Amino acid sequence: MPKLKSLDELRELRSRLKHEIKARTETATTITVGMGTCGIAAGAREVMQAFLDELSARQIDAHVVTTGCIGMCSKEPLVDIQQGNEPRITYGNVSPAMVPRIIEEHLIGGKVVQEWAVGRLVKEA
Amino acid sequence: MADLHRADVLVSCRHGRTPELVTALRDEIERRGLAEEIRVVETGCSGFCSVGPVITVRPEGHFYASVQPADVPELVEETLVKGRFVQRLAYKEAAGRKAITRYEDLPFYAKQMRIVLRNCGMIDPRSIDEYIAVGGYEALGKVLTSMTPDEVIAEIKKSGLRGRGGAGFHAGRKWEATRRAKGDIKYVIANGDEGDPGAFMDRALMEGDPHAIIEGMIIASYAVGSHQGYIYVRDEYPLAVENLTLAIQAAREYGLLGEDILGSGHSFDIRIVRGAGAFVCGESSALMQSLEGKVGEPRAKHVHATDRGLFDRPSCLNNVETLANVPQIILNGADWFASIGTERSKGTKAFCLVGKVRNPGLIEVPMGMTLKQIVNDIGGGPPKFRKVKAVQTGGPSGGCIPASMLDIPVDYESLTEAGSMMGSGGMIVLDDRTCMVDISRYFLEFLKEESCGKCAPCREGIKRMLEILVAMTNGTAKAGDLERLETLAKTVQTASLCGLGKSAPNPVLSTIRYFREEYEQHIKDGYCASGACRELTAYVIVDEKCKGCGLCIKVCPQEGISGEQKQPHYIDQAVCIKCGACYDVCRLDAIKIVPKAAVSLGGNGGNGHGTPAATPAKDKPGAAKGKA
Amino acid sequence: MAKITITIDGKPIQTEEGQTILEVCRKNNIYIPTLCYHPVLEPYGACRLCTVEVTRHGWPSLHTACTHPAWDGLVVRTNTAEVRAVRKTLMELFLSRTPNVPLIQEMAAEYGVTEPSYPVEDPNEKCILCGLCVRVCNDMVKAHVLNFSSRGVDRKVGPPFMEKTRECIGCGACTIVCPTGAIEIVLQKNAIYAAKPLGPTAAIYVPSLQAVPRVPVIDTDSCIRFRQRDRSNGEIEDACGACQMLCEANAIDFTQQDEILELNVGAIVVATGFQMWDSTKLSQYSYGKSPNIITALEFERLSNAAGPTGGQILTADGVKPERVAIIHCVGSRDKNPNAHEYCSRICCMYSLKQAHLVRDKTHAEVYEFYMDMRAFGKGYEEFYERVQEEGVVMVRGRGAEVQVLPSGKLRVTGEDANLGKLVAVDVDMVVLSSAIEPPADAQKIAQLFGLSRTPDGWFAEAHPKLKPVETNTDGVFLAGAAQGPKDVPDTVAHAGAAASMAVALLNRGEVTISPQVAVVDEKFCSACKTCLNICPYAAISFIVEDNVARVNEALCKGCGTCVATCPAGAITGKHFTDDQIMAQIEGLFRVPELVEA
Amino acid sequence: MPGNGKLKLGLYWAASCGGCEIAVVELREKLLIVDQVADIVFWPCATDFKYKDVEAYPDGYMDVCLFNGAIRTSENEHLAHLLRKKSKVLVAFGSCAYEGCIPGLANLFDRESIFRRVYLESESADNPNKVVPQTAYHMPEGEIEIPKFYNTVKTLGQVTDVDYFLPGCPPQDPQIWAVIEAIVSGNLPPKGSVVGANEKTVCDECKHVREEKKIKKFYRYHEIIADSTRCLFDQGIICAGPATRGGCGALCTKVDIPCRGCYGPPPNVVDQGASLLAAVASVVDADTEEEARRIVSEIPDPIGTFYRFSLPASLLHRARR
Amino acid sequence: MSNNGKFEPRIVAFLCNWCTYTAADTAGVSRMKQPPNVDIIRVMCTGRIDPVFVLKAFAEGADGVIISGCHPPGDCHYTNGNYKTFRRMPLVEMLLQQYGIEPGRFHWGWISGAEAPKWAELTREFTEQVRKLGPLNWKKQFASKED
Repeated sequence: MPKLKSLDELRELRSRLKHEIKARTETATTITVGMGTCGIAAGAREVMQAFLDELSARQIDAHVVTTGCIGMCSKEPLVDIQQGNEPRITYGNVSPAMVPRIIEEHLIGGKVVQEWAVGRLVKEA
Repeated sequence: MADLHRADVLVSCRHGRTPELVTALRDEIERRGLAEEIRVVETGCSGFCSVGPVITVRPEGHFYASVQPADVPELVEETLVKGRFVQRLAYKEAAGRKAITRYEDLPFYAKQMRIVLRNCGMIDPRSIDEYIAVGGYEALGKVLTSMTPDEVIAEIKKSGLRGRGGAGFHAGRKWEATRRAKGDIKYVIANGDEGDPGAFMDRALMEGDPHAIIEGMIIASYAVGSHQGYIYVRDEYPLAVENLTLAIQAAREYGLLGEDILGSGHSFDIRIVRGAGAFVCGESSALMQSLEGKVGEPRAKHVHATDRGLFDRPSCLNNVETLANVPQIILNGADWFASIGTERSKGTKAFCLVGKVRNPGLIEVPMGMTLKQIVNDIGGGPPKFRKVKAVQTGGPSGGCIPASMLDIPVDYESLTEAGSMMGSGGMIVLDDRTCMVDISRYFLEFLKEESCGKCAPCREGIKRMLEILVAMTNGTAKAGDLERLETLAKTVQTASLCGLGKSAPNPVLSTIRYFREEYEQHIKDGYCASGACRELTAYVIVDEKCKGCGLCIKVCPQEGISGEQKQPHYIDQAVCIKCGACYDVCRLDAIKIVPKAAVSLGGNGGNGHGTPAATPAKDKPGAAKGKA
Repeated sequence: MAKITITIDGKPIQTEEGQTILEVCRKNNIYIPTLCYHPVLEPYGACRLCTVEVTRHGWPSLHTACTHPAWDGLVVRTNTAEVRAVRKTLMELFLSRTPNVPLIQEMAAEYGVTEPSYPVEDPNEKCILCGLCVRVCNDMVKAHVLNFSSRGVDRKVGPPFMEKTRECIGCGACTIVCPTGAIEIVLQKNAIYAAKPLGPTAAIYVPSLQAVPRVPVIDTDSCIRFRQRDRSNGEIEDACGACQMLCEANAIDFTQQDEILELNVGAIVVATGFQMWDSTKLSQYSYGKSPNIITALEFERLSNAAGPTGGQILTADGVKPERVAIIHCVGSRDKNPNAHEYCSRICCMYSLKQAHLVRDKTHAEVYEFYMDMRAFGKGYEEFYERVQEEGVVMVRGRGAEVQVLPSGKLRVTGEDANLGKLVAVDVDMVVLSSAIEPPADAQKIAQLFGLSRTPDGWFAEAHPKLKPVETNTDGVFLAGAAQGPKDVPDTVAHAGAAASMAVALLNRGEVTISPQVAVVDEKFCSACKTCLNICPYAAISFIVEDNVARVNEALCKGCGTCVATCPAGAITGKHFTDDQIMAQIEGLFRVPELVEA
Repeated sequence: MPGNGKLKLGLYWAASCGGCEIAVVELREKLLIVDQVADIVFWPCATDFKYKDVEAYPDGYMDVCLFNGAIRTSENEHLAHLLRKKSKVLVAFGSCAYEGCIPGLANLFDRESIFRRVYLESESADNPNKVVPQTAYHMPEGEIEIPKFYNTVKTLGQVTDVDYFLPGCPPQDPQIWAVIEAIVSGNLPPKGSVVGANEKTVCDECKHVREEKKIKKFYRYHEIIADSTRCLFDQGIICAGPATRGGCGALCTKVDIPCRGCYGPPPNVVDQGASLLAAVASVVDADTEEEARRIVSEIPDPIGTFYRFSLPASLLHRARR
Repeated sequence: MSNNGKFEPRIVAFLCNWCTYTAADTAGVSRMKQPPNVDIIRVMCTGRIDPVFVLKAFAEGADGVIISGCHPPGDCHYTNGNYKTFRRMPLVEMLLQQYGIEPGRFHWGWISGAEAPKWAELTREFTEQVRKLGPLNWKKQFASKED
């Protein structure tokens, strides 16, 4: 690791490093992947992996969390996206291919991909 | 680390079985092929000793307590794979029986304000990257690039930061004195000796967040104009030495230590020096003697270390906790720091809350919080059936504050007024089973061993005080011993050369001040109400109260208790070793502590009609029989 | 040095900066008790006895005076109740630690502490761990032998691992500074005091009260600075130096060397005095076999007020003798080859004086064994009478033998001529009035100044009656006992004469040289240079211009050696010429035949 | 023949080696001058004069008689007396006449031991009948007489009074010539004095540089190679120069040979041997008697070394008989 | 020179003024017993004694010669006059021996001013010694014309 010559180099390093411990830092968006046994069977793991790769490629800080089976087995694999205190949007039958678009439009664009959304959960006050 | 981990499992406790737990976790994750996504991080101690080893899963925030290696498969399966919380491993608040799942909701941490211990339990102490990731060395960068040394000193003075070692000397004023002292070679010294029995916050800090101390030292060196620093670590802290060494090497590699730090032209390097197990070396001038390779003996006090300290050169010595505060003050500004704490004691203080309290552990609270809040809200109050008798702060140099005064705020002035002192931060909760005379004897025993022996009042005085106290605890004390003890303590306090000698009498004087009658009881009646002084104590069973439930028989290590079911039981005095196990376990208050003299050997001692002085009633919520 | 004012016990004192409170008090003789302080050693602050109340900017607090600097404006009170209380407790602690040390008992009594108030662990413990010995051994003597070991209550003083070490040079500095006498010096060969029991007690001492000049001298054999410098061949340069530190006139200069002065003088007065005859040479007096058999000179040292016993006459085990015997003519008036035949002249009178001293100081019985009482001087006889009246038993007979009895008593046997039978008496002390003899190096001195010696070894005066102070060599005079035994009055007279003769010689202006000088007849001298290095006075020198040798008449003493040496007969003496001597020889044999009987 | 105004010169050769006769001849052409001023009236070695001629001369007939050679036999003594009578000026010519010279060393022995050594014990002697010379012997032809062989060799001065002494073995021709000139011119120093030699010693004429004499060891001439610039005596070789009258021009030391003392003692010295001995011994570098004795004992034959030319003239004349 | 038939040797003694001459003087003053055979010639120092005096003495008819002065190495009044003596006299002894004079006739040594008895003793002893050797009478050898 070459010596840091200035404060800017330190700050540049910090921004890179911050990314790596993002799991422990506060972020606004949380992506929850249903990982019940049925979810896994339906390919939730691949979807999560796609999400992870996409997020790291685009240097986006977002938590990827797994959860148990919510019950809509038909729509597995299910992925919820919660941004700040926006309503929690759940996408159904998510496949790795769909991940880029979801991230593109929803996470970055801030617009829900209506055709794939299967549910909306508004947080009580 | 190229790829991105989805979740981090923080094992943040130095419990004995932690290494075993970490390997089990890593193996299981490996086996489940989750190594890419899940990372196991060994962090420093997070302070929650009573329920160690503890695990926190990020980002979910799940908090598991007392995790055994055997629980690992279930944990990995449920939480890491399926994302479900394992109820079994949740922390259960004793009183409310309600499991608390998230780290943030734990009452233990709720009331705390963790500035110095901020990273402890959060980051991997051996990785400089993680320290930088959470904002490490930003303060140093700010200081080196945008502040002059005088500005740094002014900031520290404005913050009101005072020495965390115990004396509470204003850090800013010390830095200023060192800066103004003549001499081109100056030293910055971090005191990590922490000799007090029962104190381990410096250890947790050095093991958990070494870089915070290093950053603090570099800022101090820039402020006072020093190019060489020493960290004096207690010999009994090998892991602290290891983590500090790794941190220093990493800092050097990153150009944050050594020549021309961050291109600022300021150069500073740090060497670690291990102590040799002498408590006296915690005192600044003795520490410097030890650094110079000499016998740890304090020097004359009128020579200020800031003028002529180590190797007779200006030296700025601060406790490691004081230095760890510096980066935060620089980052968040003096006003932020000054807003915390009381009018004259600013910022927070780390305490080792130990003794008779439900949740002992390492805590950091803002100055001014009352003892009661600390003991009850954070510590969870005394264990069942027990009542807080007093709180001992400041270790062997501190004193005891009786239960009646627990409302006093924790800051330098009020503790000193109460006859104790802030000290390094030891806070021992004592209950009715603790004998104040015995506590004083314990501390003096320690101090007699640790006195450097140089000056007569401390060497000879402590030994003689101890003799009197031992006489009190074994019933050979004579009338007037208490007054002799007091005058002797007064002389040791005034005439001794260094802090050790001057503060050694505090435990004795403060216990006499608040618990004089206990001393008189020991001398006149030869009776130790708490039963701690075994030579004075006898345990007898009160026939009327004893329902013959047999609980005491089970716990007696000597099998000295006999009696039929439902019949009043009987303690054989010849065999009884006065351990008090029966007394603790008996729900019916049927066992009484009586002066040994009142019990003739053999027989039940006249069915327990002890001498007056009511035995302390146990704080029992009714006689409900609880299942074991 | 900047001036400061410090008020001690209400009295404002003006003094220099850079001193400690204790130093200022000591200078103004304000009493502050100390145990671990010594003026030449770095203050250590171990005993805390010198605690005083110091008020600065209105804040009174207790500090140790020995370490605390005297700053300007300080208000010091040395005897407040609180200070006394601290000292009282400290003395209780010390007394309980070392109950049987007189100094501690004394100081404790000052504060009303008479009994140890805590259980005594070791009644004969003497060490109070004040560290004076450690500091003197390390900082001053630089032998680095003593130091503290272990910590806290187990702290003790001693050499490394408490074992004997060769590093200890036996200087005894630790025994001197130790306040409680916890360190004794076990006299071994390298201990300096072993060699000089009656010698000076310190390395720097005033030789005697009558010394001229009366200034202290340093005995480099026992002075630590020189011993350490030699022992470490220069490595340890500046050990000790305590005397230099304390000398206010800083008159001590360690670099002074013994110098050999070469003086061209006009006159020399040889006053080399005498030495005591070695009393072991006559075994019957068993000198050396008991410490209580001493010579008169040793008795003089004993009774000298500046002596080791301060003038008290004590036997070796420190008690006054009950019976003392004085034996005259030990080694004098004795044909034994180991002794001297002549009378040492001065012993009778000093023996009487010593008898009087013994009677006067110890009221002991005194037995004086003498052959003849030679009280020849003015008032001497009267003194002899007075001494007899004081009850000194006069035994007219030389003490024949002194035996050391198993009990340590000394049995003196001798013949009492008046009673006509042998007598013996057991005494506690025997004083031998030993003979005096020329000093050991008399022969070297004689050769140096061309002096000859009379049969008894004293230097020969030119003429016993007419020239008692002159010698055969012009310009060399004799003064005092060098010429023969003399007592003080005679010596003073004799020395006065010598001095005046010397001065007379110096003031004479020109000196008449002896006529007997040699002269070179330059007609016959052919520069063979045989004579050049013959002359002991280098009176003959070779004149290169004239190519002849020439005699310097002022230097020539007229011995004639060159006359006999010159092969060409070119050098003749003005007297004792060859012709004169040849004529004498011829004259001897021209005497007509002895007249037939 | 007399009466022609020329000096009448007589020379006689007593007990000597004859070197002095040759020395006269050394005058070479100056002999002619001599011949002009003087007539030889008696020179048995070179001319045929007989004793009876001399006895016939009137007393004081000869102006000068150069008598060389010591008195060994009665004949020598007889001639000495005769020539004394017959000559106005009798000159002891050469070391033998003046102080005894080499023949004088015989004084270490007496007649009897000499004859025994020469005629009986000598390795080459063939004298079965042990015949030694007798002063008188009966021959049929008549009585033969030979001069009596004295026990002690005497100098001329010891048998008769001598007017002048001309030292040297042999005297050097310039010195001889100087004497003759003096005689011819008549200005002679007072009777009895030594002529043809200097007042100072040989050292005065010697070129060797003299420094300090401190001798640790004596060397005989052949034992070391002497430094030719420094004085031989300084180097431990015994040189009689300092105790010998100068005048010979330091001939011997010029070729690094130590002087033997043939010109006799300097004016103030009575006994040349003793004076040389005193000088030699005094400069021995020894501070104890033993050391001194060890150094001086290396000198063999003290008389031969110190009295080589002057034994008969020495105080003791001869070794004890 | 014989009185009542016994041979009385004539002995010449050369004494140094400071030591042996003083001793001889003291011996005389103390009336010590000494033979009359010794005639004393005083010189300032034995260093002054020229070997020629010894030869002269014998030549004039002495039967024995004594030389005595201060003890070397340091008694000499002139520091090292006696050194020259002990350098010369061994050579004189060798010379006299060659001359045929018995060593017994020539004695040289040291007697300090304090040793008067030693001088008296020397005179008695030496006189007897020379008496045993008989007369030297050096001149007798040249008495007869003939030889």
